[in-house]
Amino acid sequence: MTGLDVAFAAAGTVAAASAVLSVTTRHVVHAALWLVVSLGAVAGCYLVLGAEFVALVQVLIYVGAVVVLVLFALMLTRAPIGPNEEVSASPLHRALAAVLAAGVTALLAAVLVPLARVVGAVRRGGPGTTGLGEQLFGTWVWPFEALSVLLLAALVAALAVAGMARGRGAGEP
Amino acid sequence: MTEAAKGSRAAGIPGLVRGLAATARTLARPTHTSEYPDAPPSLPPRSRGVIALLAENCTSCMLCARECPDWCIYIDSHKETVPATTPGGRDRQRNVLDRFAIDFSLCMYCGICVEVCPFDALFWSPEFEYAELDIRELLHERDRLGQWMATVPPPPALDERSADPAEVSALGKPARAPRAPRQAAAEEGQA
Amino acid sequence: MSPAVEVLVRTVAVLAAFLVLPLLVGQTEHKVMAHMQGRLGPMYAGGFHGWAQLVADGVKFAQKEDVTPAAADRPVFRLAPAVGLVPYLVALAAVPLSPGLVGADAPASAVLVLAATAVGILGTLMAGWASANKYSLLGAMRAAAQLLSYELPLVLAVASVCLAAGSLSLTAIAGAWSPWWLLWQLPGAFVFLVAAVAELQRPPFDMPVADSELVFGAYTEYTGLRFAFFLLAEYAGIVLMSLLFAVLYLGGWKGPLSGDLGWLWTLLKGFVVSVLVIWMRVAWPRLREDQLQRLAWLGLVPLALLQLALTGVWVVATA
Amino acid sequence: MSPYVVVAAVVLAGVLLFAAAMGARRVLAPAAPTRAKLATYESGVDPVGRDWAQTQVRYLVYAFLYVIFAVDAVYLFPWALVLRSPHLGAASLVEIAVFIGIVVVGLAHAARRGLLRWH
Repeated sequence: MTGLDVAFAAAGTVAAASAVLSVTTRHVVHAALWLVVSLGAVAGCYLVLGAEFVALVQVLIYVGAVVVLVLFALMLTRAPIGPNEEVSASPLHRALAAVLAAGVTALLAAVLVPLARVVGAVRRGGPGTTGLGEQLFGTWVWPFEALSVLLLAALVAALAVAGMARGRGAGEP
Repeated sequence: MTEAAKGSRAAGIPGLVRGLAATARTLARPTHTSEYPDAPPSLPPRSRGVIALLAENCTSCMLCARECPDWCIYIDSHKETVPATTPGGRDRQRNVLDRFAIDFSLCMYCGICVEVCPFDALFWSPEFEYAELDIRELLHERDRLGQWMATVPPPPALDERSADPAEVSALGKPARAPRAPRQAAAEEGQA
Repeated sequence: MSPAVEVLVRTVAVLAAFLVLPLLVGQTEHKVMAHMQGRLGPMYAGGFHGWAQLVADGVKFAQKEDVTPAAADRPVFRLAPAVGLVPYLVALAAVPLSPGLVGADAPASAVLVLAATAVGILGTLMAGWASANKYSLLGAMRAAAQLLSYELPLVLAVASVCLAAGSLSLTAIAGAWSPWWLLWQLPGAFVFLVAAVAELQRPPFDMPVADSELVFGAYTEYTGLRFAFFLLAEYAGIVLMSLLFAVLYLGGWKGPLSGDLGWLWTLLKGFVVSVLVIWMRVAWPRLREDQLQRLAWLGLVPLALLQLALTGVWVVATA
Repeated sequence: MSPYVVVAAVVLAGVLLFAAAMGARRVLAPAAPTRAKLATYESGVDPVGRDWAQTQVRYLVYAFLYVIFAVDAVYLFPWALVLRSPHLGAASLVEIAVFIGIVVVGLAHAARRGLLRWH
């Protein structure tokens, strides 16, 4: 066991544990905050593997933007303090979800654990940030450009779905 | 320097620059702070600090207590009979002040009590350093109120061309003509 | 030096800077603001011109009762100051004072700083929501909307500098700096400065804590040491943003006699920027909430994009 | 040694600082809660309603815009590293211009619909 192994295992454990807490808590906002911990721990995993830029982007985008958006949506619509019965699933649903989650976990573990044995100890590596840029702007240009269209579509659609792009004029408050 | 200000009003940027200039100019000048605990403040005339009581003048008429908007003046008195000074005369009664207290935790320094007092028993003193750690200590009793009298400034000088006060003009009156009968003059003087 | 000792020394140094520099800026603010308003400011604590005022304040805060409102969400409420504070500590660790003097010289330290400050938003949101106070919630909403809106121009401005230097490391960026950048990166510098002041929620961008409307925004319910931590975060933020501005736009340690005393240049430049931030607070009135958002999206973002285009075209043309 | 070890240590130091300060507070600060002290502070008036209230949904627009643009902006950082490379530089300039140009249409859309204007 190297130091990297320990660090990776610690980050992974935190990520998994906070993810479980995130889906089991009855407090809506707590769930989002546990998600922050989970995503941050995943960033830690990336960092241990040497993908510095990806880890920082994970923090900047997922923690700094996506979770904030989630919190925003929660706090603007319905987020009283305390456990929220309205959004709690019934025991049957919960049992089903647990079975399903356990199944997916088992499936993923069956695929990934043998791979881990092949790879062995955690190693740092990968192309680095410059390599990332070269790949992105050289090899993967078309997906990259398509992404901008996707983002545009997402923005327009999100504004439309949220009912904020009022085309009916400024009569509304 | 802000875009919004730029868009909405032409005065935006000059206004912001003027703000910076004004503060910078003040920074360069010496301050005009009065360093109060180290240097005594120069209070303007007729400052309202605390209310002083000249108990000898008080007749317990209760006007001040009744006019006080927040009822912070407490007066207790009793009547005493003064025996007649001349044989066959009537006994007279007079009020004797037992307690006079002002609760400065309630006082709002309106000065109505000072104004309404018909016998000049209440005065404004500029003394303001009577803060207390316990709010109950702000209830100043008669003795304390009397002590403030020492700090009451003399009344301000009259304006240059104002008429003399009645007392002064009375003193300045020419002496009575000596011809007049003594008795009549005495009666006139009493009237 | 063994690695463990080195890590310890660096951490302690960063912590010391984090605890000392904000106090310096705070005391400067006390004094500069007072004199700009014709006052003297604190004069007693510590003797000479009240130099120890903020230390005294810290002692006072530690002795104050720490109240958690009955309606509050206790764990979130109590944790929020830490979430607001630690990101600035991390960001400060990545800012170099001179090529050799930096807590953690990460290869992508510019992005690290941006990512860390982005996490700070969470502290405000947590504080506002967990206070169970409608003013606090509204303040947190305003704060988060403002921080998000101004984070973007900040990211774009930093990206432009990274582009100009061809590196993501703050050390390398300041190394590539030349006086010509003062003109070339001027729009970016303007965008960065405005966005940084807005990120700090300092006047004229203090709508989220507008006292006349929201008491003290998300921090209304906080008392004692937890409140002090939010204040410390604000001043640490001024230190961070000023030093960043000095490193990104003013060349950091570059200057006459910068051989061994380069770090002094960085600190000096950063100090000048923080005085500028204080000056803005004294001189200018508060922006309204909608003006804030319009300024960010229709003023700063397009300007930052123009700066990016300028930088990109220039770099390609001269490469 | 990776600089991120220092970053991790600094995070730990920050947590320790907070914990130590809270410990000091526990020792130094008084604790005398009363009902009035623990009540929600609404400028001295008795609190009205519950702990949470609906606020303006228009703040969500900015969060939406930021998420989209932040995803957009992070691609600028790898670009900064390849802009000077002889075979990618000019091409990447065009690529990023197209990329950002498309997303800016979204900002224009939001502005045109009056989302950035307060009603």
